[in-house]
Amino acid sequence: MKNKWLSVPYIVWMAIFVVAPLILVLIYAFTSRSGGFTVENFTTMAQYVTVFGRSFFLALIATLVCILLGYPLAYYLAREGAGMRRMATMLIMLPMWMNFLLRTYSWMSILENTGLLNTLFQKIGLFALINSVFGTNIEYFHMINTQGAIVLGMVYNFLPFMVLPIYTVIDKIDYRVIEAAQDLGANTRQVFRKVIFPLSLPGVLSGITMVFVPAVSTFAIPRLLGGGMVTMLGDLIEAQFMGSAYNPYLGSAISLVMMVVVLICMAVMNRFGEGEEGAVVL
Amino acid sequence: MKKNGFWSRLFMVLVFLFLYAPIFVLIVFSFNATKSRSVWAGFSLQWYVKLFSDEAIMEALRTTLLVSAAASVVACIAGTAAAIGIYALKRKSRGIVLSVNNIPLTNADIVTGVSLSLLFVLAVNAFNSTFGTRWELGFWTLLIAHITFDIPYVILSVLPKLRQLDPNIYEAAQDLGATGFTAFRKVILPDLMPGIVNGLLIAFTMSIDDFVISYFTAGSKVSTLAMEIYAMARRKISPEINAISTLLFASVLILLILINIRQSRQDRLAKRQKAILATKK
Amino acid sequence: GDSADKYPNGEVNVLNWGEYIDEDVIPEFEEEYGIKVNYKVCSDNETLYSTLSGGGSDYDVIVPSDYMISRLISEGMLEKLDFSNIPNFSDVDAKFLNPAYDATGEYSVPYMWGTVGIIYNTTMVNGDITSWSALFDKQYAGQVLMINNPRDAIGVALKYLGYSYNTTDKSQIKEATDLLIQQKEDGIVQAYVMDEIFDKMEGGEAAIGVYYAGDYLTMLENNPDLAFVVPSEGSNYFVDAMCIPKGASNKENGEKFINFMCSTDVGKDNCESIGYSSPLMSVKDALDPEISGNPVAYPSDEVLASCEQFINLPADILEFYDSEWLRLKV
Amino acid sequence: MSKELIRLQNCCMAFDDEQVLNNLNLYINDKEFLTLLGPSGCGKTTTLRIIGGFTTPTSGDVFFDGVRINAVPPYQRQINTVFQKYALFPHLNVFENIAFGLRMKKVPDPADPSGKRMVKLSEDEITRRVDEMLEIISLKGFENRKPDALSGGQQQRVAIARALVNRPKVLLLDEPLGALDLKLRKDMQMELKKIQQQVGITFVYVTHDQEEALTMSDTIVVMDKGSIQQIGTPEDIYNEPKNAFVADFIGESNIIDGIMCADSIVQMYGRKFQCVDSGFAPNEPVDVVIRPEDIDIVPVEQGQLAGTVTNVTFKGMQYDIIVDFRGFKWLIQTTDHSPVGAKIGVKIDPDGFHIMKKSAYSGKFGDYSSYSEEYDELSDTEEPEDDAAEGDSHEE
Amino acid sequence: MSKELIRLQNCCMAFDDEQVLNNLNLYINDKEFLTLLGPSGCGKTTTLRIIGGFTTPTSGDVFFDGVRINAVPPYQRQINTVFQKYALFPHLNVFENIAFGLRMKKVPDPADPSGKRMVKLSEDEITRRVDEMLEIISLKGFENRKPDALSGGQQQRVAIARALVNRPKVLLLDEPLGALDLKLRKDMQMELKKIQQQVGITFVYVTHDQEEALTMSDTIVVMDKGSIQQIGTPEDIYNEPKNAFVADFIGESNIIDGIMCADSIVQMYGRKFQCVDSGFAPNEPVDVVIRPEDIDIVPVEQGQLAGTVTNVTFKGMQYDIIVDFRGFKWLIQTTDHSPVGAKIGVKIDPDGFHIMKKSAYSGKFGDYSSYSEEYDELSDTEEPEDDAAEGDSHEE
Ligand SMILES: Nc1ncnc2c1ncn2[C@@H]1O[C@H](COP(=O)(O)OP(=O)(O)OP(=O)(O)O)[C@@H](O)[C@H]1O
Ligand SMILES: Nc1ncnc2c1ncn2[C@@H]1O[C@H](COP(=O)(O)OP(=O)(O)OP(=O)(O)O)[C@@H](O)[C@H]1O
Ligand SMILES: [Mg+2]
Ligand SMILES: [Mg+2]
Repeated sequence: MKNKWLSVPYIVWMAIFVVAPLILVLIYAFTSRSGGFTVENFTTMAQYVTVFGRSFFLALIATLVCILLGYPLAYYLAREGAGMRRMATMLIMLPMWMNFLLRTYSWMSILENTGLLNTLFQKIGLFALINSVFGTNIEYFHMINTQGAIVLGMVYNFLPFMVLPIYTVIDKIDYRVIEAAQDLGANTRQVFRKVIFPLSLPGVLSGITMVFVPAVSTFAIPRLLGGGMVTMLGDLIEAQFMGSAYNPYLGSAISLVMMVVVLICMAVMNRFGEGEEGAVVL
Repeated sequence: MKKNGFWSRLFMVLVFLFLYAPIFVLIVFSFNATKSRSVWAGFSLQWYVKLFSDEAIMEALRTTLLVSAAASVVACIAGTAAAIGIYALKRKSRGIVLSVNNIPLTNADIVTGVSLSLLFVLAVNAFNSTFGTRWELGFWTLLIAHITFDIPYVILSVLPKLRQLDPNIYEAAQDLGATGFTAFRKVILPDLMPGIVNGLLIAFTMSIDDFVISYFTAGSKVSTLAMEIYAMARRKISPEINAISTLLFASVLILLILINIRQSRQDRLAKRQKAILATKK
Repeated sequence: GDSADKYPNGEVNVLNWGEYIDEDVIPEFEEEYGIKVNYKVCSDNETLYSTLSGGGSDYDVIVPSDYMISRLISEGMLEKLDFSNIPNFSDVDAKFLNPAYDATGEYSVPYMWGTVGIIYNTTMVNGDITSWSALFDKQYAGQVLMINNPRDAIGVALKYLGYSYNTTDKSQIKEATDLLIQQKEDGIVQAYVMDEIFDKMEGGEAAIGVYYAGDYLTMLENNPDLAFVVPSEGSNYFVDAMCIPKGASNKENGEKFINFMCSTDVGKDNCESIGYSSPLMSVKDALDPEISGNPVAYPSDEVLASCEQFINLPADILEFYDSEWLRLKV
Repeated sequence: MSKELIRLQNCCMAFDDEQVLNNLNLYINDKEFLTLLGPSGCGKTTTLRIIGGFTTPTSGDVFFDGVRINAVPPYQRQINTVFQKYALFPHLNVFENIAFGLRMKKVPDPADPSGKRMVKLSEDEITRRVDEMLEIISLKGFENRKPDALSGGQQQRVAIARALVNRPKVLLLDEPLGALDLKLRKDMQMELKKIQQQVGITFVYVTHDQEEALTMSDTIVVMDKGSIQQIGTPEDIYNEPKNAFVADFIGESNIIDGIMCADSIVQMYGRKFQCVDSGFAPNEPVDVVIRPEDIDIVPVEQGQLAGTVTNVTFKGMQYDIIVDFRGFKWLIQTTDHSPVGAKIGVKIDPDGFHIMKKSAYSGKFGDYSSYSEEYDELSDTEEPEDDAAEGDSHEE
Repeated sequence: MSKELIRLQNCCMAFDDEQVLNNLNLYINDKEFLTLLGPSGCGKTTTLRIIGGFTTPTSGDVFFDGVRINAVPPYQRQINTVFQKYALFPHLNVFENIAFGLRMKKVPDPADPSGKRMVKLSEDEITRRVDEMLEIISLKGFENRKPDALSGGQQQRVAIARALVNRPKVLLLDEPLGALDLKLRKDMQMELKKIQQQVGITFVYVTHDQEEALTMSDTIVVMDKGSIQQIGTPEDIYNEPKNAFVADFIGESNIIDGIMCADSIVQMYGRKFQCVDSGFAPNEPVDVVIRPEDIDIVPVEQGQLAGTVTNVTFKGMQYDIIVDFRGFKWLIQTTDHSPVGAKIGVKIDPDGFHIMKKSAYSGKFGDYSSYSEEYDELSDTEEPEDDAAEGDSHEE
């Protein structure tokens, strides 16, 4: 069953449709509108520093929230019985079958000033209560079109990508290893800190990658939940290719820089992750 | 491990509530009598009825299903073959191929989409100017893009199965008189099947859910459901979209429940057989 | 097989704005001419421009706005029309012939026209609004929807400041942008929107918005509390015209489609459906007098006189617009 | 070796409806090497898990040093475990695996006169003790390897060190050698026994390998179906099995139906034999166990019984000879070769007969049993070897 | 049993640069039960794979029934294999696993007079033959089980049936019992031997368990490091090992440096003993093998040598006694108990000495070897058990 040649077509395919496009991005990034070599695309990017900063910041927050929600969820899931576990993993996958734009759009209905949540608060008399206590005159909470809403959208959309890898890793942990730790004097908290958590780190790391990367590059979420008030990297790139500021060269340059920064982040994190493993030991 | 207590259960319920609240809203308003997405005006099936006469949505649905199905099936076959090939490679070259394989997975969708669109536009323009044709981005480029990002998922779910494979099984089949390909078909393939099916499912799901890559590679003629939704979201999403999504969602839900039921029944059967085995000893 | 039987005369690829046509007229055309219509929408002129210049797309009919038409003409991206295939062109009101954006009149056939103004919810504002100043009024913090494209948004500020929509004075543009930034920082803007405005205004999510008169009429059907005004400082008056991009594969079918769109019945259906104003004389006559007499749809010449049309600007000014816009959005 | 350390009293265990342990009563002495022996699924692991505190018995009590510990969690018991497949921490290297328990430990602060403040062990102390263990298990120089870079035998030693370094009172070992191959297993048996005597602690050892149990233990507990069948020294168990199950499980044996005519006189096949057992009722039916190596082959005229050799297998150290006494097959192990077909006599010393009371196991066990129905079957087959195989029909 | 069926001639095999088989010459007769025996990694599986056709030797020829078959693919050889871990098809049930080979088969169409057209076996025929096999392996009623719902022993039998149903001329078995536990392994040994004799085909059997090899084989091939060390019947191999490696690998043995003074006279420890071997040069240094069970314990005054008992282990059938003859440790196996510390004499019959020429293995093997350096080491340790463990130092 040693059919090495079977890999050849796919390697060719990857060369054409994975590697070549990225090389094109690289070339475009150093090309001017007139077609010559230039680094101007990178110098003009200086004005986008805030966009870069904001995107990475929001993605980071979203990733953190995903860990905070996703890790306990994955952990608790792994402790459930087999039937429950299977159902729960299914429930985590299932939303993906409803287009993410639509689900995000649905958040608009929920978060708007006149949306479902505010209506609910209104109905239960929350605003009346607040107004009477604080003497304010609130009619709604302002939730939509804020950075918070964008983070919420990211967390909502990418949470499953955090939960699933962590769950998979925790689920694979040999229960005897946990018993061994108890046997050696570790109480429940120590078992978690010294055994379960370090063993689940690979899952956390891949979860972080799977949340952070799409979060930093999203453009649909800020557009739907941010109301055009917040520009993010994805918007910027999209605008260069599909939007008002048509300039694929600049777009390529931005993509390239984003890719490189993400790669660096991931590399640092992986290194840090390994160090973390050592640190947990000590 | 200890079982979950009240608070951890509550936490799980709340997270699931968070995940399902928008879906619930969406489904409810697909039955709304008016177009409003926040005011309930009574129950109605009108959007479900209208849906089937809405050419654009039906067309987008067809495109979506067609692209997803075609891409995942092609990716499934190609990915399985590729996985077998990669598995046979030497350690070092396997490492290189696998890291390239990972690029579409870890790269931002938008970069994948943008880079592919650059390639397609360049290729189409070059082709047209050489041969005087009038090709353009469309179904084929969309399909290629989908296949490209689907294959890695298939490979990643088939490779572990290959690793688990008892290397002697293939030889055993040959030993019993099966020639190379027959041995593969009768023995290896059925063993890889769970991985392949899993890969197919993931690929199909990813294709269905994809928006960004399609958006950049579909050109102007075709659009997927996701693109249609994005275009609509600028103004107002027709509840017809809610309706079609509800239908899709419900069919997948039913499918999964059926699979789940079958699975647990099989589990129970296997458990019983094992128990019988244990008592016999 | 199937589609060839049904559509013996090929196809035509149309790119239009969202909800900018009566959806029933497309099958009508397909049936009558045996031509398949691939109908797509796009959100703004800039997207249209990037779609066209990106290559890889193939449209036969597009409906850009005035200033974009002149840009496309100057960049050689449009085909000259064969007016012998568009006999209905004769119905076009003379005041739309040989416009500034297409001085020779060889490239475009006007489709709809209208004004930009303030749409507001009478239950959510104090009294009538007559001036752009309402957009910068802190009492409407969080209630204002601004239009999400550089020329319209900055243009509004320019007009409020008393400058021209088509100014090439960078300092004026900068002043206008600063005003918008102030507006954003004051929390007056709820969101920058395009077609999203329908939903938000109809739903009472926002009190004030800047958008097109024709769209206001559509919204009004769903929310009778809405009002429209062309501010006293004057506003933008636009024309969207049908053109054929360079190298279109089905030019003749495109011209048939344009001609079809200029027929009285179709024009009337479109007008009634989308609320914009038609440049076709027979259509205005055929319309319900309640509509044709409505000053929102067919404003008085006086109001029109206070309005400016966009014209294409020099490249450096356009780039300046982009970077100023970015300054606002970043 | 005489102080009682652990006591299981009337322990029962059930999973779902399945009774896994039936009323177990077991005393384990300090510094003893006690082995739980029994076929797969008999409840050995379960017993061990109860002692270790990983499960609580459905009913019954567990005492440690006289204190009832049913509710004490594993991490508070002075008991450590070597798990069946080692269960090493995959993310920690050898050093850290061994140090794990020490890092969990708190000891009274030597600096605090009241002796109440508890502190962690110092890093020096930990290093010293781990190094000491590494010495004992001869794995110096492997400190930084991760478990998956160790061979099976090395992993096994790390698992032992990880448990021993905590100086537990009791070490539980669940088939620690099960995954090793024969040669390595034999070496490790000796090593384990050596370690136990060196550190002087109680070992509770689980195996299903009789030879291992015999070689290593002070006390063997033979279990079957959740019940203890016999407790005793290896010699007791081998020489005086309490029932047919034990007799068969420990070594090969001929088990024959007999009747106790009187003290020291047993009757089989209608003939009377001298034996050394007594205390049975007159004419009580019994099972008679005769070990294959206790049977001497003698010339026919000198034998107590005369039979025909039907099969001879060379086993290296000895020959396995199957002798047919008019339909009853016996297994005899001897260093002298007798050809197939030879007529021979056999002689058994009085202490070669082991008399057991009839039990539920009677007639079900024994490598070569004495039922004549089987004889009929056997006579159908032509090959002499078949007898050996078919005689093994207790399997079904 | 005399016709030659398979011949490996000058077979060499190398992976990368590693020589795995060195010039192997091996003849296998029809209906023979031949066992390849050797330590892990010695090339047993590789030899089997060459016979089965899964690999081709780097050089040398393979003949089957006189025909060179180096290039014949596995699926065209009349040879079937039972793989080390069974390699059952996990997705097929027992019936389909067994039927697999039959479904692959094509036979001349009986309806075609020219006999040229080939057809598949009929479903009836397949069912009949599979049922027959199920009968043989006593797994009737298990047809529909998937392999993972079978116990180890059952899986093993299915693997054998799957191979046998094709009626091969030769069955290759690669450690078929390696994964089974002791008791089951013993039962299966008998069963396998029975099946071989029943169906009357050639078995080529691989194991690293000496006892298994001795019990089952007609011929044993002892291998080490890719070379054949000895070929012979079990008795030959056990009683007349060619070198220290074979002596040690087959059973436990005391291997002592000696000198052949003359035919039938060997000198060890400066004393002369009567033996039965001859054909050595005068005063040729030799290795003397004495099997532990060939040594009789006698009162000191009657013994050829006198020593002290240092350790006794009960093994059920016998005691393992370690005796110290002024620093030289011997292992003795006997059924009689001698207490630790007792002074005893030992007596060895002339045929208890096995004289071997010196070889590359001399001095490296033997459970209890005769080097006095070891004595120094041994004397450092206090525990008598240590001797046993440390004495095993040939391992390093
Ligand atoms: N968690 C559990 N749930 C249900 N049944 C169990 C559980 N653990 C053990 N059993 C059952 O209890 C019985 C005894 O199991 P145990 O593990 O103690 O056997 P064992 O003697 O250790 O066997 P082995 O030699 O195979 O390890 C078995 O029949 C087993 O199926
Ligand atoms: N495909 C291979 N590539 C490289 N070396 C191999 C390969 N197969 C076997 N070897 C090497 O050949 C030698 C002999 O291997 P083989 O499998 O024949 O041993 P074995 O006697 O069957 O051992 P075991 O008892 O462990 O199964 C070993 O050193 C092994 O490492
Ligand atoms: Mg167990
Ligand atoms: Mg092998």
